[in-house]
Amino acid sequence: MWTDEDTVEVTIEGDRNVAVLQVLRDDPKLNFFYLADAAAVDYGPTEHFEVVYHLYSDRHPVWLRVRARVNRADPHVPSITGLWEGAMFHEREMYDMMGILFDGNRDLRRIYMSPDYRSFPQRKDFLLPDDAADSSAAGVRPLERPETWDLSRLSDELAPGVLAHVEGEK
Amino acid sequence: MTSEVKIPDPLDLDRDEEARLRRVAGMAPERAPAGEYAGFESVGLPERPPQTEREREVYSLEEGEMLVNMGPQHPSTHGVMRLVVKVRGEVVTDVDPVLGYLHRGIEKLCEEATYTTVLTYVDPMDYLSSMHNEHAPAIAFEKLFGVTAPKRAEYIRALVVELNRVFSHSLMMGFLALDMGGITPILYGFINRDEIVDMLSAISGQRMLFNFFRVGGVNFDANDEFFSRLGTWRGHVLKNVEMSERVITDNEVFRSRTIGMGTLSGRDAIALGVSGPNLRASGVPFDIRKAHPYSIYPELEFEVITQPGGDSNARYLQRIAEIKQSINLIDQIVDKMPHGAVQAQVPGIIRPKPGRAYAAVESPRGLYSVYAISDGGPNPYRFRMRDPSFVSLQAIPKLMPGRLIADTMAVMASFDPVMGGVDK
Amino acid sequence: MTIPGLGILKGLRQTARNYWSPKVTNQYPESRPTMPDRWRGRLDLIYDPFGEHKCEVCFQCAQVCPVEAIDMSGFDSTGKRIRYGLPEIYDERKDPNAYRRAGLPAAPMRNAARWDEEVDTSWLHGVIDGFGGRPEALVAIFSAVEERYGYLPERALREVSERMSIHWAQIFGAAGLGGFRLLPADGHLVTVCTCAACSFAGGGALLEALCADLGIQPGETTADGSVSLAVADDVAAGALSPALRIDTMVYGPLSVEKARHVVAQRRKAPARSKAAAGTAS
Amino acid sequence: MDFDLLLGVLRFLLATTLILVLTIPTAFVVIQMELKIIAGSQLRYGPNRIGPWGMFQSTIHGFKVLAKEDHIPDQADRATFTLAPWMVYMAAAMSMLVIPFAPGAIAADFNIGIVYFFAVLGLSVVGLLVAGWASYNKYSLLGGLRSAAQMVSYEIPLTLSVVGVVVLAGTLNFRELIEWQRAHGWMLIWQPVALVIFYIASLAEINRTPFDMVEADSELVAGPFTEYSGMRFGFFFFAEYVALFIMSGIMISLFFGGWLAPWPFPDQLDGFIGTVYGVLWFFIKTYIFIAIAVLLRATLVRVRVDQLMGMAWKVLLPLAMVNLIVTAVAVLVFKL
Repeated sequence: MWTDEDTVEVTIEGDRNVAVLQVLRDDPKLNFFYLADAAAVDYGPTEHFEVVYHLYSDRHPVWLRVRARVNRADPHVPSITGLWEGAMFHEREMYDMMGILFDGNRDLRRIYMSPDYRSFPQRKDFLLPDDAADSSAAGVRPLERPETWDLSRLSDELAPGVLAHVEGEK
Repeated sequence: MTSEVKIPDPLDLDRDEEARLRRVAGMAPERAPAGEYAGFESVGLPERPPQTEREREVYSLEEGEMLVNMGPQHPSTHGVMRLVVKVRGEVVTDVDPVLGYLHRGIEKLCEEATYTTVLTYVDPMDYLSSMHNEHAPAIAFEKLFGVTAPKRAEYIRALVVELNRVFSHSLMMGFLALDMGGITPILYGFINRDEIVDMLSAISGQRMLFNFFRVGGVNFDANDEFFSRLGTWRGHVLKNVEMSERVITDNEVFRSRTIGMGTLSGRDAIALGVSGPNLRASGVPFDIRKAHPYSIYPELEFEVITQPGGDSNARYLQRIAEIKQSINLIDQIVDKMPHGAVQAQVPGIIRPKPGRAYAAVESPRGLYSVYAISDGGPNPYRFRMRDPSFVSLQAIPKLMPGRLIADTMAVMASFDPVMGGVDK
Repeated sequence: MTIPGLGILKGLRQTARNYWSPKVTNQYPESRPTMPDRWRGRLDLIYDPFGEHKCEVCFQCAQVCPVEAIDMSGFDSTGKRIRYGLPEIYDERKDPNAYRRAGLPAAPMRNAARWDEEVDTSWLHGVIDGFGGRPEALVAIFSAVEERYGYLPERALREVSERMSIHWAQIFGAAGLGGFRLLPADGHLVTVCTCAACSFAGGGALLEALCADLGIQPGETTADGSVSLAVADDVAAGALSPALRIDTMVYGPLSVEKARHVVAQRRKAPARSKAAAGTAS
Repeated sequence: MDFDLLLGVLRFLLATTLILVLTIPTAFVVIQMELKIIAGSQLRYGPNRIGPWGMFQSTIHGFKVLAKEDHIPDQADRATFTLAPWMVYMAAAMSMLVIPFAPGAIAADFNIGIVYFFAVLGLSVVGLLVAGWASYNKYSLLGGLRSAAQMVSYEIPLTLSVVGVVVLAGTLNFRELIEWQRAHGWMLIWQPVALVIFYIASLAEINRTPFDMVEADSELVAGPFTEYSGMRFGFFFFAEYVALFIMSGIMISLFFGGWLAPWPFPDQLDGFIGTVYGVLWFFIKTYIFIAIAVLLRATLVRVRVDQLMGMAWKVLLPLAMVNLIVTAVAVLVFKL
């Protein structure tokens, strides 16, 4: 629980987010009926992820920020498209950018990157082939070097849990 | 039974096509490239991930249906938007928006830029309302850094933001008519826009990507050239808006094409996350300037306007009402503008204390909010932008089934998405 | 569909009235728009009264530019070249010829032509004037020089470019492409093409095979002086990759065995020695 | 040897070549008018660089289209692909034969002029269908079918409204129709409903703005003309504008008294001056209606396909029927 002049913040565990948001939305006293924003934050290559929901209620003059922790090894979070249909695009973007899997989301596929893109760009430890420019092979056009094609081969521990999902063997 | 239709991967098509042509021409089969491209074949292409439920639902065709691509390079004026429309004859049965054609990874870029440079990166996001794009990060960074902009700076900010809203809405009226075949209102919209853009370039120096806001204030003070242009513009703007209204608002053909088109009830709108004029057109009085006042809006008197209809026509009328409301707001702002400094004392590179800030702003397309996290360094640790048209695009697949193809354009234009913001 | 009533007529009245109202467009070339004085759209680098750029290459603008749109290079106060941008473009051209011209140590030329060969310029001027100094006669002039010296000496080419006032690079290009010998090789000159197309199509293998076969490296001559090997980036063979040129005859596309056979066969034929008259067979 | 038959054929040939030559400049003038009027109503100048006040802009358009390479898609059916534009253009040109420019100056004074006109107008529907089918492109086929459906469903109210006029005037010949109007006053007074129906149906017949679903950019790229380029597309392009000229011409001959001058001026003069006088008034009235059609294009939004069809069958057709019955009854009762 933390507050400043216009935001109240609550931190909860990842798998309880549907329950908490359900209460926040339906309880007439709280009445946080509008989901303003759902964002994902990566706290570092060894740290955890966080899915941050911002809610608005006409009864309380503050934004409510609900931070749900997600551990990095298997980034699974229940999807809240049940509560708000509008969260679908938010969750697709979080999956596409950070590689967080939302269980129960009917349409979890990439929204910005191409469907067969193998890695997750907004992670803190994302290695873009071009970044290999400062590696020994600088100068040679990195994108045409075939070994940079499959980014997972570059650093296998990049996204173990997720790539398994992508290759289909759950 | 729905047959599983495998969409041929374009890359395979080219390769087989070339092999066929070589066989037909009796030439030698394609030689394995030597030298640095040797490994190209061995890596092969990663195959597509398995289809999700929704994907299977959209891409499996019953008989009599076909997939039409309202492709990325589309004659309508919304930028690079691709709609895969499942059509049975003339009637649309399902729509699947495909995004990402204008994705520049602005959020990732901002993580390596200093706080001042971030304000230049966000301009091209929603290129029809650049002032709003800069307003939200400016407020968020001021919260993080703990500086407050002087009074006059806040007034100038509100002034340019409302001017930006006026020209964005007058453009929307033009786009809506253009998508349905009317070619005149778009030019009246651009007449109005060009005057305002000249005025904004008088104050900020740029015509479209203004780069005018700074953390803790504004870049320049409002000079008298800006006020003289504002005066002449204020003189005939209402006449201009009425002129373009007279051409299409009561036009029976226009009304028959928009009334009852894409009707979105208030409850669905909230569930889908639609915000701004599109939400208020469905009767929900939710305006961030009133619901969560920022900058100087508490000191201005204005009511939240809503329209009962919830269809394309209501969204169009809502835009007109908001133009008039913004003009009224501009009058109040100009009357109450105090004198004084325009920029607070802020070091060149600001290093805010570690913390989080959330700032929401009422942009012409809806709730545009920024969630910034700072870790004490010169660059923001995480810079998240919520674009209103990105979220309100989810309403299109809900509204379109059952309508005709010609209406997809009308409903799309009434939501007025700007792809720069959607694809970030 | 409602009967078209008042709305359409109101719209028509408005557009008709607009037809006669004053227009908005300003005719660009004739009437230029007046830009506000704070207009940042004009990039003009200011000159100081001595005509020099005021820019001292301090890279401030390049560093601050958010989209890295500015690259530049220049000299600092000690005369050293400094740059903000890609080395290939903005660094001193590390071109061996440039270094050789500046007298700096540079990598030896792959097939060095002989510099100091003296050339009888009076005979050369006679030949050039004989052809009236017309550029079309360039090939004839080259073949005359080649007959006299067995190859085209650098000094001769410079004299020709001086006399006919054709730029030196064009002369050198014409000579190279025309299939003339640019280096004093005695015996048959075998040139293997190493352009991108040829190397792509297996030119490298061809070169190794010939080197192994003749027992020499490019730029040398075999012990009995009958064949000398050279490498050129372009043997004017067009698309016949991989290509090979012996004296003036171009062969391609060649597999390794065919190349060996051709070289062996040409080797038997009499070489065009230095003093041999007559054009190539 | 039957001499006057030979003379008649010769006169017919002369008339057709004259008309064919006349259609090109009319197309240029109508295109120029459209460019200028739409520009004016959008508060801009429109073309003013080529020629004084940009007068040669449309002529240059014509020659530019002539210079473009007209490519035939390889799977297209070559014969019909080349035939289609010719058919559409001939429909427009041939129907010009019957237009009563002035008392002496009617190219072919058939006594069944009106029937001939609508018969030939139907030909352009066939042309569009053939164009849509021949260009082996899914969208142009759709466009072709849609335009055929639209034109067929609007031809019926068009002809029905004219039948009302013919019943009243008692003649199918344009010249006699105009004589009738000289005697009894313009048909506009007698048949206002037929005029409204005729105007709406004629706009739909030539795919002008409220009804230009044929090349609605948002869905079908350019309707049946997608695959055409160069002079073939030029034919379609000119045919549309010549058709606009013809429709206005026919409308004023049917309803606004062809070459008759309005009230203050003398109706008709005879001799050569009379012909010039008639032609002058004919062109003034025609170009007024062309200007109105162009203004409509500047103002109105496109009508949707189902509204388009609904209006034809549910509104215009019954209205035309009623009008016809009323006229018939009136003729019987008052023995006009």
